[in-house]
Amino acid sequence: MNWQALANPARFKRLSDRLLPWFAGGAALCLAVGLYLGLVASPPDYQQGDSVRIMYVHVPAAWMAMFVYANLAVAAAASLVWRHPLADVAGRAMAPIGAAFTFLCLATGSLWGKPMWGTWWVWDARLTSVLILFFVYIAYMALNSAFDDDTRGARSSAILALVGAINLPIIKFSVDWWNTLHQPASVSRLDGPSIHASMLTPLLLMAVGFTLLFFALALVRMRAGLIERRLAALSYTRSADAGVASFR
Amino acid sequence: MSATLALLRRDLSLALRNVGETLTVLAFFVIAATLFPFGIGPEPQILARVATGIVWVVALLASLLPLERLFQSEADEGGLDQLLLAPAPLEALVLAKCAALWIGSALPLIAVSPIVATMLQLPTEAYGTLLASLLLGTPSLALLGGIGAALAVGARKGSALLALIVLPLAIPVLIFAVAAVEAQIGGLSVRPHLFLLAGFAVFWLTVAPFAMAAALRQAAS
Amino acid sequence: MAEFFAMGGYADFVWTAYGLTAAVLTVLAVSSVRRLKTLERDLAAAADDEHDR
Amino acid sequence: MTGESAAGLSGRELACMRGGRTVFAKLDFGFAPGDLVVLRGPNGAGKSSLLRVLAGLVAPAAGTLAWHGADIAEDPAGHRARLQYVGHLDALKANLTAREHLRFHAALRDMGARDVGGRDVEGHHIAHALDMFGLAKLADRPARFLSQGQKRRVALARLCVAPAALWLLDEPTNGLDAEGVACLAAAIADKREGGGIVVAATHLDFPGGQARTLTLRAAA
Repeated sequence: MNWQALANPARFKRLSDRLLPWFAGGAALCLAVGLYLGLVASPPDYQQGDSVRIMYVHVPAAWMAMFVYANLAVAAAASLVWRHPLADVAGRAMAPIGAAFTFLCLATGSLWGKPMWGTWWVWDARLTSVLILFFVYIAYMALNSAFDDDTRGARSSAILALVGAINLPIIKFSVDWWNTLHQPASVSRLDGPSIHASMLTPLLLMAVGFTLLFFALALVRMRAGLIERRLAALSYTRSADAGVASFR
Repeated sequence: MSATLALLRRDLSLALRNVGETLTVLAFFVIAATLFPFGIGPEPQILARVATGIVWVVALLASLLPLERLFQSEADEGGLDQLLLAPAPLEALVLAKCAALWIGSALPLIAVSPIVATMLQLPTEAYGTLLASLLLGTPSLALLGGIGAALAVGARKGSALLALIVLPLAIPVLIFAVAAVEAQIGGLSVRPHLFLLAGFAVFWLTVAPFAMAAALRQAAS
Repeated sequence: MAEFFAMGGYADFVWTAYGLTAAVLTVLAVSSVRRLKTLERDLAAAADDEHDR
Repeated sequence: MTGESAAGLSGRELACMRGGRTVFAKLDFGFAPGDLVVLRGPNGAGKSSLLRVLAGLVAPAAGTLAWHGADIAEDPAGHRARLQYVGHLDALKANLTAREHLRFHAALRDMGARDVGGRDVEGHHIAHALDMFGLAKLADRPARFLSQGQKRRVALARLCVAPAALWLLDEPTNGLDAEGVACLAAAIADKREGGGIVVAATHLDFPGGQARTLTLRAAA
């Protein structure tokens, strides 16, 4: 497998043409069944009533926020170690998707919290950690687009992504600890095996659907990114026959 | 080693000759902290409750101010190339720059923090812990700030971008620094918190030089 | 059916959450695909240009 | 010219990309000890980029760069230690004097460690460098009070405070008066006599004696 060749838009198009229908189709199927099971077939919670159905988007969105960041960190490492343009393009393509899922996790968490806590925002340990993750995504995207030279932006933000990746567990630990210091355990009761299968199935289906959707979107955006690079290069190659004229 | 020390000495003597810059940071620190009594009222009990948090948050914001120039000025003047081409490892040289930054701007800030704490009615028994938390916490901020400054070399939106990069990563330091002082006020042991702050400093001491060096190398290419 | 939409009294929160999710993801998907289409057209045009020379 | 001499600095099939654009490609050369090589070519032809590649600041997009036949990518620290680079910027701090700049540079190039037998070797080198570039009287004046040409002299005087087998100079005569150019010419002649290689990018006539010329074609 020639990785360098994948940075070629035409090659990548062939690969993504083969994969995209499966990802998009799978995402549509999983999300459709997941939505039906989550909104219709699953029982309301005995305490939270129908508001618990927000869980089926909130929790998968939270998983995606972390999953996409993990992908971002891998792309960042690849970008720094192998200096592969595909990794640069991947980072730039994935970050907005991750930020979108992170935002959705926060927004749906707030919408779930209002009826449960009686307020739109509580400094719950999980929500707070996700909020900080959202800030890291924003910093990544801001840094990525802050340079005139795209490669500079990609490399700089890749370093930030890695620094963030090693720091996020520390942030998570700190916020959890800070939270127990200031208020009793959080309202969320999603931990452990107590969750019933009729709820777990739609939850997992939505999560798989989101994951496939992420892959599909990432492929589309990476393709766009590769074409963008190619176009930028094309505007120069007309004069690329520079070199030594003479050396005496 | 001598190159690293020479860089530290040079940056410190530059800081000494540009005292104005340090004074500006200190003035920002004091003025920003003074805003809080106007914002939340001058009642001593309320102020005493939030004093630690204010001192730390404002110190965090003030520590952002000198970052923009840290590596950007080197890049603008051409000195960055000379640092990159020095035979000494770049990781050691950037550490020297961070050390100079800490001595030149964080230490003065720590020195005036008792004044700010007095104005904010911090309980007397907490001063020692406040100073200890600042002494142990600000090295992490200087190193984190160094990462941000190195990443942002040549970027279009300098200062706002730096805040965006550095502040989220600084939250653990803030949490445990404030917790240390509150533990002191609450009559609990402060040692675990201070140990943890020292741990963060060691952590960033090992991570930051590599991140900064990598960022600067690619900034020059 | 009305009972389904009422969501046991939590209709505002549940449907806003789902609506927002659908909206954000749709906007992301549509804008990504649109940008790809535009860029593919530009690339084809640029390639033609190159060919003509 | 290529390949026949392993001594010195040689490039093979060198290429440089900046921002997705090819600056130069398929560049072959061999610079021998004692050579003065003048890089020529119009603006944008890649003179500065080539110097940065030679310095190891920019990795070549393709090809190899070798010193005495050994790939410099294998030993970047060793390459850094053997070269001195003067960019088109002077790298001066407004509040430091010429002497302080040179003292710092000597320390940065790790000269401080070579004080043998308690003699101030470093101070001797610095005094010599200041003399060489006619800066003796200006030595203790902060850089902000120096003229453009005087600043350039300080930047160039750095070359003489630490040993290096390879000098890379980007438009070194910029802002220099006739006397300054003569100082530079003498420094270059000295270096060449000692077997050093000097590579300079310029668009003007260049001092320093018999030179070889590498002309880069415009990329525009």
